[in-house]
Amino acid sequence: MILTIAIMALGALVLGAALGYASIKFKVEGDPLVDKIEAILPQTQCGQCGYPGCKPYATAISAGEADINLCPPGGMDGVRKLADLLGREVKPLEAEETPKQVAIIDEQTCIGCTLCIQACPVDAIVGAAKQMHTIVEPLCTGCELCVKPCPVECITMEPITENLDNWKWKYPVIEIKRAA
Amino acid sequence: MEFISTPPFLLLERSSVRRVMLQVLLALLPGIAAYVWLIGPAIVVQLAIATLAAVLGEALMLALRRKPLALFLSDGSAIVSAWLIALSFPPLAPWWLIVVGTLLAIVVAKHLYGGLGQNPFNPAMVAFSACIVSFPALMSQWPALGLQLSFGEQFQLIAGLLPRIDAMSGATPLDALKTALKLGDGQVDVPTLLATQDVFGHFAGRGWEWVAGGYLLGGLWMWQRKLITWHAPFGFLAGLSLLAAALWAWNPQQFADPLFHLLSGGAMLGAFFIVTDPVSGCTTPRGKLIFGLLAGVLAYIIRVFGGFPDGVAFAVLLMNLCVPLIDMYSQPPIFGLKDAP
Amino acid sequence: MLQRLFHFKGGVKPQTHKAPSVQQPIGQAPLPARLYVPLHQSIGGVPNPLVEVGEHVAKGQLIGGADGWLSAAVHASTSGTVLAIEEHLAAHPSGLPTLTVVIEPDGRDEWLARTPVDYRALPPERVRELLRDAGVVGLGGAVFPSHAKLTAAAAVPVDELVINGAECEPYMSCDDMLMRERGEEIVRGIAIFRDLLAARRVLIGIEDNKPEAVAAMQQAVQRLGDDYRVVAVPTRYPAGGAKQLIRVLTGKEVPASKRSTDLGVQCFNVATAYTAWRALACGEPVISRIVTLAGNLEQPRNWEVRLGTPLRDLLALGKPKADSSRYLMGGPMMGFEIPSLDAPVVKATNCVIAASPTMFPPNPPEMPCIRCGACADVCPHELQPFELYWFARARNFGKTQEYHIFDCIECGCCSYVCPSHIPLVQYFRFAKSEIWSREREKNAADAAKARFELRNAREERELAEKAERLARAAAARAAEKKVASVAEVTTAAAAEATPATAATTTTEPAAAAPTVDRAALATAPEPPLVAPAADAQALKKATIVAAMERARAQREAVQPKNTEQFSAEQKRQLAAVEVRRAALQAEQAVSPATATPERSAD
Amino acid sequence: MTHYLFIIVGAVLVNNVVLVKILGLCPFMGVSRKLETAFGMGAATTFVLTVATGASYVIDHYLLMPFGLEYLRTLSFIVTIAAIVQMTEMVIQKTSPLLHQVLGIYLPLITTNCAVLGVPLLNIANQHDFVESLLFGAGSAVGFSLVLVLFAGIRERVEGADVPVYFRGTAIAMVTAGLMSLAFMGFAGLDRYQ
Repeated sequence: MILTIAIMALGALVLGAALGYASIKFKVEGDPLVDKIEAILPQTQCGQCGYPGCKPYATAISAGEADINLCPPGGMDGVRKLADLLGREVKPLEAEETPKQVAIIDEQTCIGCTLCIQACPVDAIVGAAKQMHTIVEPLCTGCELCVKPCPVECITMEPITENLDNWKWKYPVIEIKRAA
Repeated sequence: MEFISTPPFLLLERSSVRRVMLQVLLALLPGIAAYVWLIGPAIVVQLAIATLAAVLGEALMLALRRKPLALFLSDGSAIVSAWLIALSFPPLAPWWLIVVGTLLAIVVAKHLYGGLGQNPFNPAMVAFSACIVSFPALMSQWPALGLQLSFGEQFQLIAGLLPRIDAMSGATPLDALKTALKLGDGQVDVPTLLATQDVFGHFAGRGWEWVAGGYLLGGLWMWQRKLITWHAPFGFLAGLSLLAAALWAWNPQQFADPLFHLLSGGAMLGAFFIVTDPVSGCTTPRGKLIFGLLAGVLAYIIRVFGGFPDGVAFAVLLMNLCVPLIDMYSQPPIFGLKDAP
Repeated sequence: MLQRLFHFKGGVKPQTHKAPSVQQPIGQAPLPARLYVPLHQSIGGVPNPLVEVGEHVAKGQLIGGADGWLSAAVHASTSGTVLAIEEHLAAHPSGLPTLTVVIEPDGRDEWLARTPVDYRALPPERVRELLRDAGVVGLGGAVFPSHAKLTAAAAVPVDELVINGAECEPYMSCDDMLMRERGEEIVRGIAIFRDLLAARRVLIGIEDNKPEAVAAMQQAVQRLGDDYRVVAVPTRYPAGGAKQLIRVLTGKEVPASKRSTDLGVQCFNVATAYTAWRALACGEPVISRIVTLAGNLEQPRNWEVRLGTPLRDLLALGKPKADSSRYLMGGPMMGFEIPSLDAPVVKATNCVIAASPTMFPPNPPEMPCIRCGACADVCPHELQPFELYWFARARNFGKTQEYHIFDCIECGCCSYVCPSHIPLVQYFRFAKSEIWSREREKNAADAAKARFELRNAREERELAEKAERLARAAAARAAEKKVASVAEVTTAAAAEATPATAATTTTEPAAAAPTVDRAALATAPEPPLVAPAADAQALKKATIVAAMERARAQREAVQPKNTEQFSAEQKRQLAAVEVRRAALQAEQAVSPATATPERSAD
Repeated sequence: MTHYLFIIVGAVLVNNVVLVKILGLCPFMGVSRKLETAFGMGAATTFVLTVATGASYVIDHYLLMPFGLEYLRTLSFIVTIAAIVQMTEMVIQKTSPLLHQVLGIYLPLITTNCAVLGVPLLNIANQHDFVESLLFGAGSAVGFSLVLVLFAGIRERVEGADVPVYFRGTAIAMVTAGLMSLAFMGFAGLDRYQ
């Protein structure tokens, strides 16, 4: 009996020592996974995931604190890529997936309060105090963060219209319900 | 439920999946004719049973998956699979065996993967392998030589109305050779066996050698019609015969000659109708050659050293497994990038 | 004189149907009631409109100036009045509108003063500029600005200049007729290209089903005493693809990843050579082109058509038969269905085909791919279309790129032979535009990230500065009370704040002018802080400076940020907004009563 | 010599650890979605399995058997394997972060890969000596990697197929694994040929 315990203890000791040595010898700093996750996120910085920006969300995913289906701007595509990267199951998106939009300021109603300028995470709104503000369309990520602060509700979200520059060839087959 | 909606290209050459499949069926006819002539008309019954089962199975799956029935039923691919199954099964196998095999092929091997064009495994070979593993006895009962049964009796045998008697069935030439060698325990040698036993003809199994010749004829016709390329059949026959020749040259007492192997079992049927299956086979020229070659080698190894009478089906399935990898690594260089490493 | 011909793999031989449209010479299409000249008719930048609504323009007058180097100008096709500059249906498969100058012809068709030049007397850069401003682009259908193709690679001399008269698409015969009738001008135009590229040999490739064109070109070359070779190449679609023709004539293969000049070869269409000659030697910019009218028509024929002519007017010339239901722009292999006949003729319009259900029966239903490899056999770029299809269908775009989807020239051979009738090219176009759009999204995301980080850094810096200001104010107050011991404490606090400022300014090299001078301001009053006991006056000064800085920061807080890196286009947009804003403000100044209730909401 | 050959052929093909012995299905299903990961996983498992068979032989013969502690086999093998996997993970993370990333959570999973435990136990059941054990271990590992890579190739292709909705994902993967197993039955009898 004692012999058994001794032998098992010896084994545990040897293995433990080896592991301890290895953990010192092969210590790795940092977490390159965060960058990879962040590269997939759409960088809208919208906070819809509940984290203040894409980087914090990426960190949370990497740490296993957040699920991968919290990013509506990234859409199902983003979820699929994250699932691929992390080897997790694909889950349906938490929120509704919306088409890409941009914010439009109604320049007639804008009173120039600068609140939206402060809210915009990517500096896509220009204007000065007591002057009308305008959203620089190509820079707008459609995060909707500017909509709430506006005291006169002059900001609306509008889907991006199709033009010759962003027009895409469609998938050549569509599903149609057939009676047969 | 998928259906084309956008009007795309406008000029079309006159070719279609149905024409391809019909030509394959046509190419099988010489082999079938020899089969009926030399082995017995029972094969026609089996072909009918298999065709019926395949069409019903296909229709069932299409209906379940809500695909346009008429379009896919008329493509003929299920009938090709059915005929290949009937031709590879023993001609007097009970009807339910053929039905089980065919349904397995159509439902599991084909439609679970999405139907026409999407199955990674050859449906006919899945059917054969599954049945020989599950019903080894029934699958090795081939009509005994010189068995004179009327068409009616053969039909009754297939339908299970007549009891199966051992005297009615024998082994295939390949099996006979293998068993004799094993039983002989070094006492017998191949040349004497081939010369003395009834079951062997001029080159290989009596009768069967001409059926194989029929398949060869059909295959050459398909090649001439550019339905198939030479790569896969050549690779297969080369792999099989080269290995056979090497062992035969090394020890002619223990190993049969290459011609025997080429004309025995499913070699010819496999070479021209199975390994040329574009869906489950390789697609690049180099890939086809490798696919055929390795399938030939594996078929020989399994039929000579393994536990089953013939190895073509398993060899093809094993090579089906390797297809994605072979295709991936045998991509031909593209226009303008031929010098690139 | 025997030219060795090379072979390209694949290709198909559809029926050519060219004979009906070459029975009559090229006709001059009449002036339509309205011309719709789109500003964007070539690859590259969108030309800026240079005319205003109501302005009278002369034939050949510049109405759209080239935007940047890779762009080509657009001109008025006749004299008349600009009715509008508006969004009008484009000659594009999407059926989407594009910015178009609408001209009402005055019927006089008066040229702007034409100034012929002798290109040999001009420096090559000037010649390229002239070509760009004359709107010379590849008329084979790709509409790539020609001047941009006329620079030889630095290290590789141009061995061969290939002139493309192969015209392999069925039905199309515009180049054929051009060669027959205006061979001499083509040959003169080729000389411009040859001289600019310093090409050693010139090879004119024409498919051997056009013997008249071959003969005409040979005669023209002989008459002008040039040493160009006119080569009849075997008729096989797509022998008229630039890369295939280069392969056939020179044996060189140009992959998608390289420019042809890197291999010492360049290729131009015969019609492009013709327009280049007209542009330089006659001073006539590209305002018209030859268009084949073919298909289900009473009178198939080639017409010289002014750019901007609505397709409806053009088709009327060919008298479509009653059962014509669809119309194609381009050939039947690579062309597209015209969404509406209101679209105008543009530089890319080489052929318009009327189609009836009997001529082009509706496509049989698509069957699954059986991997038969017929498409791989005919692919002139030796791709594996069925693999591309498999992955494009599954939306696995990474894999399609591994299988070289961008080497696909969309020639349509694969779709043509597919026994399953799969519209393969459609799938490849779909995959390509998905990949492009993803790239755009990725770039946008990267830009957004950069701007977000810039903003975060700025906010941090502002916080740090605020802390510093508070510390400094405390220090000032302390100094005023003349308590030396307290000053020591504030020094410590300031020392804490200062490195933070320094850190934020250094971590952000992109920060431009305002940051720099703010940083300078922040660091300037440091010495008195370090030596607080030195002088009370200096401290007083520091307080004033701090107050000024505070006011400044407040002002700056509402100033546009991050605007330094805007692209020209974005700046233009901003300028437009400023104009709007000024107008709005003026409006508000006029009626302050309306503005006041709005303000009250503040 | 032929004896060793038969052991290897038997371990790789005839008695393939996944398809015939049905061991190690977890990583077989889990890490076979992509070819690259399958290659990585195959390499890691090959290494761990070979080392583990050697180590367990040593432990069994020089630690457990002399003291009559055979009943502690499973326990001590598990502990040893866990330690080896842990070490491997650390070393890979340090030396090849890329491979580490590719293997992701599946590297620690080797610990619970029953093939890694099963093969040493089979070794003992078959009374293999040290060399035979190593060969059997390596052969099993190669067999595992082989079918894993083949399976990943097929799965990558089947992913693009129009599989009926109810069979998408793991279901069709299981069917595929079954058909692979069927194909591998063709090798039956090869290791008994005289």
